[in-house]
Amino acid sequence: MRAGSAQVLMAMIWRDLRLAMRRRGQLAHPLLFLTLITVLFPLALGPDPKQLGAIAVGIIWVGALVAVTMTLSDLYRSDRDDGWLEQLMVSGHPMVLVAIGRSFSHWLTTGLPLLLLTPLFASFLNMPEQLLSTLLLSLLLGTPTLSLIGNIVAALTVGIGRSGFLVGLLVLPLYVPVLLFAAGAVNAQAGGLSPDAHLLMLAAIATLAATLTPWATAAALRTSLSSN
Amino acid sequence: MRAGSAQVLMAMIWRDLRLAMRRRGQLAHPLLFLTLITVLFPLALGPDPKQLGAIAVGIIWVGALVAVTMTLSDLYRSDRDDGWLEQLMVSGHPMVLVAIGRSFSHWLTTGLPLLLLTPLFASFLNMPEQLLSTLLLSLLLGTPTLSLIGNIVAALTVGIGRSGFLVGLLVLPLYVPVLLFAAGAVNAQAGGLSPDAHLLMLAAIATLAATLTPWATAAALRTSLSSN
Amino acid sequence: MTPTRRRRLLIVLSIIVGAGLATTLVVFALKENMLFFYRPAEVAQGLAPVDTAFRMGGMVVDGSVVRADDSLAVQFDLTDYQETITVQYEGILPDLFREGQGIIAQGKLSTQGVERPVFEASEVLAKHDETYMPPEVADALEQSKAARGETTP
Amino acid sequence: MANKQKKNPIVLFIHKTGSPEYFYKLSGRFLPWLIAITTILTAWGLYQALYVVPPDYQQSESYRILFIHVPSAWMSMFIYAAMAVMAFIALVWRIKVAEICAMASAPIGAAFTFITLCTGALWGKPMWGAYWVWDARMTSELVLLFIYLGIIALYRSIDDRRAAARVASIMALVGLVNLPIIHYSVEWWTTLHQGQTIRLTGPSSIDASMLPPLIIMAVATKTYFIAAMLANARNMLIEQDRNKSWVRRLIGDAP
Amino acid sequence: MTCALIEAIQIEHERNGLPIYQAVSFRIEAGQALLIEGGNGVGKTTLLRQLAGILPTRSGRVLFDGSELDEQLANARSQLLYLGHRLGITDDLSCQENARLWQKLWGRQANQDIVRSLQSVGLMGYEQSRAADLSAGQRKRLALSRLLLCPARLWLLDEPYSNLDADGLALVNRMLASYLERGGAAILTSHGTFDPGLRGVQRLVMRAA
Amino acid sequence: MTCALIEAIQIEHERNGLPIYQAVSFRIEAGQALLIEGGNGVGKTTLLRQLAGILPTRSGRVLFDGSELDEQLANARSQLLYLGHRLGITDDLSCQENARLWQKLWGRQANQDIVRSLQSVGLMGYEQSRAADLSAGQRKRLALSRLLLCPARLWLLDEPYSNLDADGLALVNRMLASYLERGGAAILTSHGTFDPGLRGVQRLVMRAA
Ligand code: HEM
Ligand SMILES: Nc1ncnc2c1ncn2[C@@H]1O[C@H](COP(=O)(O)OP(=O)(O)OP(=O)(O)O)[C@@H](O)[C@H]1O
Ligand SMILES: Nc1ncnc2c1ncn2[C@@H]1O[C@H](COP(=O)(O)OP(=O)(O)OP(=O)(O)O)[C@@H](O)[C@H]1O
Ligand SMILES: [Mg+2]
Ligand SMILES: [Mg+2]
Repeated sequence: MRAGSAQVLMAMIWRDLRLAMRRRGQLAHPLLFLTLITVLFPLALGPDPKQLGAIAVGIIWVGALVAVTMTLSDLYRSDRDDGWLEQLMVSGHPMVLVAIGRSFSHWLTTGLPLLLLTPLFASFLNMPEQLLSTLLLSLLLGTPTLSLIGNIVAALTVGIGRSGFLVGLLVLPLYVPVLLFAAGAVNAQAGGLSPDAHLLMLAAIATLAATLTPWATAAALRTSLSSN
Repeated sequence: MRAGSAQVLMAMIWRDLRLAMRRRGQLAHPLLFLTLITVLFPLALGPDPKQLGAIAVGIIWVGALVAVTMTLSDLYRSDRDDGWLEQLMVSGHPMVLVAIGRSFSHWLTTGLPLLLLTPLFASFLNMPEQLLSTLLLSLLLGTPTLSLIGNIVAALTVGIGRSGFLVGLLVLPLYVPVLLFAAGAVNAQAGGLSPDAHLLMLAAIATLAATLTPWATAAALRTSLSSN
Repeated sequence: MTPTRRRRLLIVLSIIVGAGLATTLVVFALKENMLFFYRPAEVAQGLAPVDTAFRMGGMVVDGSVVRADDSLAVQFDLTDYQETITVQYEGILPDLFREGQGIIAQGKLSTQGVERPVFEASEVLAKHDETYMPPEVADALEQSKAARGETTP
Repeated sequence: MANKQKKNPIVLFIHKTGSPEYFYKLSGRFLPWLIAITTILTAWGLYQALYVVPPDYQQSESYRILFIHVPSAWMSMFIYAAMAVMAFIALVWRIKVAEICAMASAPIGAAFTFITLCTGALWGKPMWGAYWVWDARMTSELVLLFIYLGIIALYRSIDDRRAAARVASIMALVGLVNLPIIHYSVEWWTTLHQGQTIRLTGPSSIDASMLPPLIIMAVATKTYFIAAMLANARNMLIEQDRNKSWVRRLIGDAP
Repeated sequence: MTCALIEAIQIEHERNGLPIYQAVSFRIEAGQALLIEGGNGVGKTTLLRQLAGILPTRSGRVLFDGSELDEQLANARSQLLYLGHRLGITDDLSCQENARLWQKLWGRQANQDIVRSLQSVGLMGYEQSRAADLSAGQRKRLALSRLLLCPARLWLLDEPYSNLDADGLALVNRMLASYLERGGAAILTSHGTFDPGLRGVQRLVMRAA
Repeated sequence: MTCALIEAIQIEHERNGLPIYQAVSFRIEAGQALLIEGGNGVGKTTLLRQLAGILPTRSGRVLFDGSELDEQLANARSQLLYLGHRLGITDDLSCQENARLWQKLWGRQANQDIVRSLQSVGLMGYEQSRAADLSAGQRKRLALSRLLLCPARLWLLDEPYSNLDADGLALVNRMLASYLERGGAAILTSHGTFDPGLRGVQRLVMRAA
């Protein structure tokens, strides 16, 4: 009588996407944030195009990290406050479905839009054009990992009010490898090296994250919910 | 029989500080955030100390902006959710007291700690030492403005759930002048010019903000609250 | 197989596949060079970037160190026993900096006006190996090696 | 209930030491000894390190900081691993003592990590010419410090002690990926940080005359860790179980 | 005194141009209470929030002490206490700290000390507990203690009986009775599952528009 | 069948080492209901959350269909519906969308379509309204519709009567009666201000530890 796993997953993703549409502009938020960062940095540094171009990759990747991080503290919060997570837990469906569904919809609403608008930011920051494809590839391989790891931390802190910065503290160290390899790939390309090694590492991290993090997220959700 | 304005203000600031203590570690949060940013940038850029030193001011100021911005969406939220703001509104005390009190306690718990730890960040990022005093002065004059302006935006968005990025979008443009003059001051110093003109502008902005923003914040609070 | 058993099997399988795939990718990745780190030979062959800062590592050539009298400027040659590149630096050198010592220099290549590229270092770091021993032991080792006709690396 | 008797001896052992009262009494007996051993070993090790062992052929006297740097670097990683093992036990068998021991380890590990970073930086200035360089070894060690701090902060921000410990335990397991990165970073990437000197298997590249203080300090830091962890854990246990009968009995017994 | 403490004349509320409930009028003097009844979603909460000045009243008039509410909002507000669905409790403060804060902001009712008030709403032993750790009914009781601690001429209470046990219901009635006797006035909503059994209570049944 | 649907044997709950309530035991079979009573803060909500498997039960045993709850948590959960103080309503979805989502996740009760269920809980005309815009009582009604829409062998209801008007109370009683008749079982808390007036209802009075 109960729905199968695939159906449940679909229903949950459907809900997330519908909510993202309803809460108008939520989709646009990480984008706006990155836009502002790319605007603020030139202002703070003074517009030396060469200097700017040299640090463009850094700005875009650090910006993306921070943008994703900022979405995390709200990722499960409202579901917890209105009792929806509690209901999911009592539903008997495996929590790992919740974790997978939310990771996926989170990427769709943050990583993907960032990826799509990156060419614009890059040209704004005078990034040399031949680096664009590598940058995009690094984002394609890196942002899913950000969503997957971010979900663990969001789940761990779901029982804590005002968790914004705790989330940052917990998640950014875990994001360091992604950042290193992603920026490393583009910098290697810029220095005339092959970016392949870095990209392969990114892919490896993504695969590992995809297989392991949902379990951690599910466990974290169960534990956090039973804490009060 | 009712308490006078000064007493009410004291009571509200007392509450904010006490809550900041209770929610342990909340005080440390903007600091941790800036720490992480100062760690992430060198990682993303590759370890060229000269390049790093040149953009250190930019990183610290943009980091401070973002750190302050991230605190804003929670600034009035929990007070609204638990009905405390509603109570303050019905109390008949002028809303501007709420605005002043919150701006002040916000600066005490974000701007001030940032200011105190900046020497550490600066040396971490290889910033030339002779710039430090100007950087500190710019933070001293600039961060109160960030808190004051941030309060308006936090008040405007208090009725909106998941407002994190909307807050960022609204507030960062308002922060641009502060950023320009603050970074300008340090950059002028670095270029061998006098930073005084920029610092005076910062002081002017701060004075203006201190006199005007509390009224705007109070009006924003009243409007947001009566919208549902 | 009961549904729970089948689910468990699926879970274990997917984790094994995922971990395996990840390891393969890592193995491939580690085969490639991931760093901006060049030896003098590579620099001489023109493999190093021109505008970007990178690191160069090697040994300080015996007798090549020239210090300026009035400033902290210093010039020396760096070798990997195949090629030699001249390095210019202004600043305080680490304690371990001496002739015959391994160092890592961070900086950019300058090709202006010289036929051989000169490396302008913004930072010179000493890289020592993982060997620790008392000076007498080092001397003794030196002598016995010399007796056998070897040179210290 | 019949199947409970068939549990394997390891689980049985875990359950036995997992009884708070048993743990409290047992650890109370060990603690004075551990403290004594730690004090003696530390004094002896430092004396050896500073006055007895010969200077290095390259670094001469300043290499003596090695005898603090290396043992604490080992401990920063060892404690993390120990904490993760206890966290795993806590999550799987839900044993309170394991939860508490894991959480009691975190601040000690963070302290050792901090010492490693500081001594490394102080050592780096004269040897390499820089306090800090963003190489893989140093970055990953810094990340370790942040992970420790994150675990501590997470544990403190949840009210229910047991739930807090379980949540923080999950984080501890997640952070485990960082350990191999720290250790192998010097092999995988060309780091400024030197490679491995001391090997458990095969010859070490440190002269035998320099080894004693290192070994003494390595043992001393381990006993210190066990002592500090037990002391922490005992306090936390008493605090959490203050309304339990065994604590009441304990306090009642006390003169 | 000929003018009522609070008087509503044909007030309405509309949301996006649609009226929510049929216009209501009433008039309450010191010592009187008004019980607002009506089915779920009929507009009781909305009306109470209008009277507290949280929601605007765009048609009809509300008079406080004989003059327009809008023109002396701050004055009127300083004389009333409002208890809504959201209780106005600060979760991370203890019960006692919450109470002390209320006293500072709303003034101190003569002869009321905090510990005694908390005891009389049944929170003895919870003075130092974090408010977040209270049960649903205990939170309600804590919020009710504000009525004891702070002086006011008018109480606006939205479903004061909900979540309370039998003992709690009696408590609310006792509080109301003694307040009215002392010359206070109260407007409260309830679903009629419990009859306050007070003298001098007017009833107003609201109807959806 | 000799074993009960759900049976609790001397269960307790402790928070940071302190027991919350005095150990309770009960046993319920299909067609029976258990009414949990007790003053504010006595532990009713806590007990219900334990039975739903949200909070852990560390001393005492809970048996579901005769075997330990802990060992078949997923199975037990798939057979019960829980309605807590937090209703599990998604604010930004309409009533209908909420209901559709529940059907997808908890399965569809035979012969129940969404519009009819919403009507029978009194939300006719609100199908397309955003759930956030409902009044307190209307939200409760929306949450109750989950009981009609989704099949289950056991209902766990925390204060199902609160915030409802007289009509709403009758609705809950009707729902309960027909559910028990169809062989369902229910555990509910209430403050005794309203007597469900059902047959076969056990009562359990909880006491603070
Ligand atoms: C802030 C800078 C530094 C950090 C974060 C750091 C970190 C570490 C860590 C984590 C280890 C343990 C590695 C393992 O067991 O896998 C280690 C070992 C060691 N470090 Fe450092 N270190 C720093 C600077 C230095 C410096 C400047 C020196 C010497 C010039 C040095 C010499 C050593 C030695 C000799 C070992 C033992 C190697 C072995 O046999 O495994 N370190 N360091
Ligand atoms: N997170 C918590 N931390 C500490 N104590 C708590 C927590 N939650 C509840 N309590 C305490 O546990 C006891 C039981 O609470 P519970 O919510 O189960 O009561 P209840 O019977 O549902 O009360 P009510 O009728 O008021 O809803 C209360 O005394 C409360 O103060
Ligand atoms: N923000 C809103 N937007 C649109 N409609 C709303 C909003 N808030 C409430 N409503 C509608 O206004 C009506 C009145 O709501 P109100 O909360 O005043 O009812 P109530 O009488 O307090 O009901 P209850 O007894 O259930 O608490 C309801 O029909 C509700 O659906
Ligand atoms: Mg209402
Ligand atoms: Mg309850």
